Amino acid sequence: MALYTRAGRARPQRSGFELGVWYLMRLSGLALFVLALGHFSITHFIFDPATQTAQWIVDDRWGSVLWRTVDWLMLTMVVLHSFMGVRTVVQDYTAGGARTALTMLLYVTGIALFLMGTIAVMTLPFPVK
Amino acid sequence: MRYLQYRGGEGMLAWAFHRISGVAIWAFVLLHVLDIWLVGANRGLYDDVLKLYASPVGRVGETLLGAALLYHALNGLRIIVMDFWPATTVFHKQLWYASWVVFVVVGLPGAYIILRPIWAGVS
Amino acid sequence: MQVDLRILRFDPERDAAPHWESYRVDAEPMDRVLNLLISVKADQDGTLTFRRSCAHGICGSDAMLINGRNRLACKIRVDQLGRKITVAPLTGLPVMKDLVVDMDGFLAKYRSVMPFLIADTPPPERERRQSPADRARYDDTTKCILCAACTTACPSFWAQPSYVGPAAIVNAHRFIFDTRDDAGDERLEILADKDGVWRCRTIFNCVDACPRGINITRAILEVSRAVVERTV
Amino acid sequence: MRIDHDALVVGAGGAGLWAALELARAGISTGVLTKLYPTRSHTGAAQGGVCAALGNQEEDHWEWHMFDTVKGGDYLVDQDAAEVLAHEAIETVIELEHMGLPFNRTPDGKIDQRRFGGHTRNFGEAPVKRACFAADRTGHMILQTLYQNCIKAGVHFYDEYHVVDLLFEGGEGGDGGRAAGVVAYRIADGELHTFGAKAVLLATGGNGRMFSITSNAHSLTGDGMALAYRHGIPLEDMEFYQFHPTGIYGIGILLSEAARGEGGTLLNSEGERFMARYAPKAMELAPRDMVSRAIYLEIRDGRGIGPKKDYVYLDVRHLGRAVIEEKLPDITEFARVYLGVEPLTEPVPIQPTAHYAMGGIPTDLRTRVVRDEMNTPVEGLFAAGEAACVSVHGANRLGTNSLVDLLVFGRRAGREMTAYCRAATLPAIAPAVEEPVRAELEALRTRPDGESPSALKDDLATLMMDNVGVFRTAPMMAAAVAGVAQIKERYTRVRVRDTGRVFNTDLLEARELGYLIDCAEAMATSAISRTESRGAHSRDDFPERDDVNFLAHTLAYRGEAGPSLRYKPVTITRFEPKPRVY
Ligand SMILES: Cc1cc2nc3c(=O)[nH]c(=O)nc-3n(C[C@H](O)[C@H](O)[C@H](O)COP(=O)(O)OP(=O)(O)OC[C@H]3O[C@@H](n4cnc5c(N)ncnc54)[C@H](O)[C@@H]3O)c2cc1C
Ligand code: HEM
Ligand code: SF4
Ligand code: F3S
Ligand code: FES
Repeated sequence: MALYTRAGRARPQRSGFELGVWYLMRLSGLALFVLALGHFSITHFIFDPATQTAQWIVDDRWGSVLWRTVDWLMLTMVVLHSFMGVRTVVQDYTAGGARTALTMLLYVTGIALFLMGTIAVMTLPFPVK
Repeated sequence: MRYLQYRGGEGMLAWAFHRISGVAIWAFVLLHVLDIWLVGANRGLYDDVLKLYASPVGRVGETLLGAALLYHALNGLRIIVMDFWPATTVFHKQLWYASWVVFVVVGLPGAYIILRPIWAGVS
Repeated sequence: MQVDLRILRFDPERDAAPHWESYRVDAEPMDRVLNLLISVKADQDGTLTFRRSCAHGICGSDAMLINGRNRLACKIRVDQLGRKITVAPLTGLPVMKDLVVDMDGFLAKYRSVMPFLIADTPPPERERRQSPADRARYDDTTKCILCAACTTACPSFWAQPSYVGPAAIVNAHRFIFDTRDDAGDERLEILADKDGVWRCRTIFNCVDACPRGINITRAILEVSRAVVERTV
Repeated sequence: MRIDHDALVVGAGGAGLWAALELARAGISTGVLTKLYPTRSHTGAAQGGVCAALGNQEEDHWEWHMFDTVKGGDYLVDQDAAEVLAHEAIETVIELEHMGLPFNRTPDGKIDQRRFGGHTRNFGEAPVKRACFAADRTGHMILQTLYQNCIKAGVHFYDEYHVVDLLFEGGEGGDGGRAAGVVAYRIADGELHTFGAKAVLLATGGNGRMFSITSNAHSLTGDGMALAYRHGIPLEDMEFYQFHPTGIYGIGILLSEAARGEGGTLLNSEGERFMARYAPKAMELAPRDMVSRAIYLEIRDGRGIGPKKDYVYLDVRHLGRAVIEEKLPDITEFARVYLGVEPLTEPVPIQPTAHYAMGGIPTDLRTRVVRDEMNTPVEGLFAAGEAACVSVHGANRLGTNSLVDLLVFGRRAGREMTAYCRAATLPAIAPAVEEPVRAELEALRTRPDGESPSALKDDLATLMMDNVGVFRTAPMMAAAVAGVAQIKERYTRVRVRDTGRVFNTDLLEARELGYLIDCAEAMATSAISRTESRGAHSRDDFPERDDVNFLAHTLAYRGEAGPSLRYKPVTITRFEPKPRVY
């Protein structure tokens, strides 16, 4: 691809990263519309928070592969969406070194959180019925 | 801050709430993944945390969280609609009002369900 | 009627920082803020400085922050504002003096999107044909008078002055969707940059501020969509 | 600071920008100096359209356009210039389209055209669709398109540089000197800069701010005309000043003739289409001088509207929402914003408004400034646009013909200057040539006591509006001549209140007032000496046109005791003067 436009202006390096983030925010937002709102409704309207003990989660909710998958999907989406969202906020209000540092910190936290969540959802043994 | 002098309209409020709610939910997600981690790591501690969530203060907090989530989700949808059908920007205010209508219609019963145990003394 | 006019004044040769000054001015309801400024300058304080030329909303000289919103002083009437009127320079551009801001950065952004027709084919003997429908496609964005009211009303621009801003995108839109132009792709590339269209958060302050009634956000989103469509 | 270019363009309206574009494309080092950002120039305010005999809608020929221009100008037009205008209008409009101008389109994709006052088919038979337009922001689109193309061509702009003097080598401009550059005041910091160049173009626009009711921008203060005048160059035909019939009542903001072109009508207090009495064939689309006079006569005969019975109505209600909103959106908005009137349902109060200077710096067909009745050029000095007088408008300009003038002669100026620059050498500029103006400006800036320039300016504007307006008589104009002389004297004592250097608009406004006074002086004196009625110059005491004595251009030269006048013959090629009826 030509490095200059026909008007003689240097063409920007096309990375597509921001486009990716933009698209991702929309797609994950749509997914979360179902997943997060669904999750919140189930945990608050169908059941009551008080009844959702660790035992119940392990035995009932995560007793099914389907629910583990749904929860993991939600985890993925929410981590992607919210960390990329906060990245936007950080990039808006910071500049220079602080921006790089905070963004890196955010990525690291995001990955750590994603791993923790994955371990929590995926590694518990299924209950023996 | 001179920026605070600007009297933005619906669009600016919609964005400010969206941003605030987004960051708030993000903060909660941090917490929530940590507590879910406890289900595998330390069940006793998890159940203690759960009591906090189910307490009256916790319930008010959860209601606020729900409100933030609902607003953010509805406004997020509004943004996505405009992104993919730019002609709808003409109605951006109406879309915002509509999202508030849904917010109230869905949110009020929801809040009632979450908060009822406080005075019903269920927990 | 009498109007209380507060103006954020700044004279770089005298003041360390901007400060508010109050003036009482006689005004008719149909007067515009520009009339008030001119009357203050004529009768009360000749050092009051602002840009103006056409006095009817067509040259874009006198965009300023009036009662908390960006307006053209020559297009907003006293009866739309009430008896208390505050006037300050546009937010986010360097203030040169009183209500005059430095527009160079703003215009540099305008120039960065290649705001001119680029056609690869040699021009025909007569006019290039364009159907009324194709012409209508970009009509709205041809109205821009480069007053900067939109860009300086945008919180995303305040946060990151590197944002190319709504005005530049409007002017890119005007060419991207012109069937006679062949450089739409290159403009889309420029605007796909991190300081391009993605910085728009659909806040609509720009639309509210635009004295030409351009649906700026729509134009921006049409450009974003075009960027998405050519990539995805 | 000293800056050199091959060519300098003063003014970035339509005329200046096109000239700069030609120069830049030819590779001539060019600087454009403008006291406003280029897109703030008043060309952007032009609404209605730009005429060119494209024949896209109905049969049309440039000869017809030429005839209409000559007749519209009451035969004071130089016909060789009108021929150039009408002929080259076609290629310039096409070229503008190629540059990207978004003209409205016909269903088959050609440039759309509409009717405009005084433009007819077959030498006056019936109105013809000749005005090419982009909604009612044609001037805006021309200005933007030319600016865009200047950016593309890499034109060097000096934005917000106020030109305060012209430089000549080997004598004044009026006595055989050669243009050598300009002195400009940088508004941002009050620095004076000396610009040297082989060729200088004056494209500074009009001077309508000498009237109290005007469609003109605050910046239209006749700077270029006054500067040339101060250097011994005459001003041509200054008595011919156009009053546009449809200014917004009380403010003067223009409602374009396009409103009438699309079918809008004028009504008096009896609801009558009074134009039937004055121009039965052309009705509302008669030339502007006639329509303005008709409005004044209606008002004088007590058929005006309103508490003071001093306006009439422009009515577009019958055109329907579609036409009003699609083809006349801007002027509809003006009525809403500035009058609080809804044109869809209410008629709009209007009154004639000072609009356009037919006269200006005399030039020949090649845009070279000329200094006498033999058309002797001032070497290196060029002029185009409203500041110039080639004369294509004669005694009255037809609607749209100003934009055509800018385009055709702006382009010619660019080409002419290119050729000139290739042959000429850079003139020598003595050091410290800017000292006289520096002293003038410093005196103005630091004078400890005196009169306020804004009050003086109001006095001038009222004086001119009342006495050198649509109708003129000897006593009125005598009052104007005396009044201007008085104001000129008071001007020597005005005091600027802002003594700073940064963005001192107070100082510049005072400076501009000086230019207006010069133009007013030339206008009043030229007017009182023309004892006939012709085009926009309409006298109660001399109601007839006098081709025996006054088929001639006025040249006003500056003098210590007031202007002295000379006359120059009109060039007549194809059309012998005839009575002007519509
Ligand atoms: C409201 C309105 C509507 C009109 N509608 C039409 C129409 O429909 N059709 C038509 O044909 N004509 C129309 N006209 C007339 C036409 O628009 C003008 O005559 C024309 O635009 C003048 O252009 P110009 O290039 O000569 O000068 P302008 O566009 O006035 O530009 C003058 C330039 O000179 C610069 N300048 C002035 N003084 C100095 C100085 N001292 N130093 C540096 N720079 C200086 C200014 O900054 C500016 O850039 C209309 C006029 C008005 C007022
Ligand atoms: C439930 C459905 C959701 C939808 C439809 C949605 C939609 C969106 C959209 C479209 C944006 C982009 C806004 C813009 O670029 O202007 C966004 C931003 C954001 N979202 Fe969500 N979102 C949802 C849930 C969430 C959740 C659960 C979180 C947090 C965990 C979250 C956190 C954020 C954050 C922090 C931002 C950035 C805010 C900003 O840039 O101003 N969102 N959301
Ligand atoms: S888009 Fe509107 S607000 Fe922005 S610069 Fe153009 S005219 Fe001004
Ligand atoms: S205000 Fe700014 S965020 Fe977008 S919608 Fe307008 S550019
Ligand atoms: S003075 Fe021209 S836009 Fe206000």
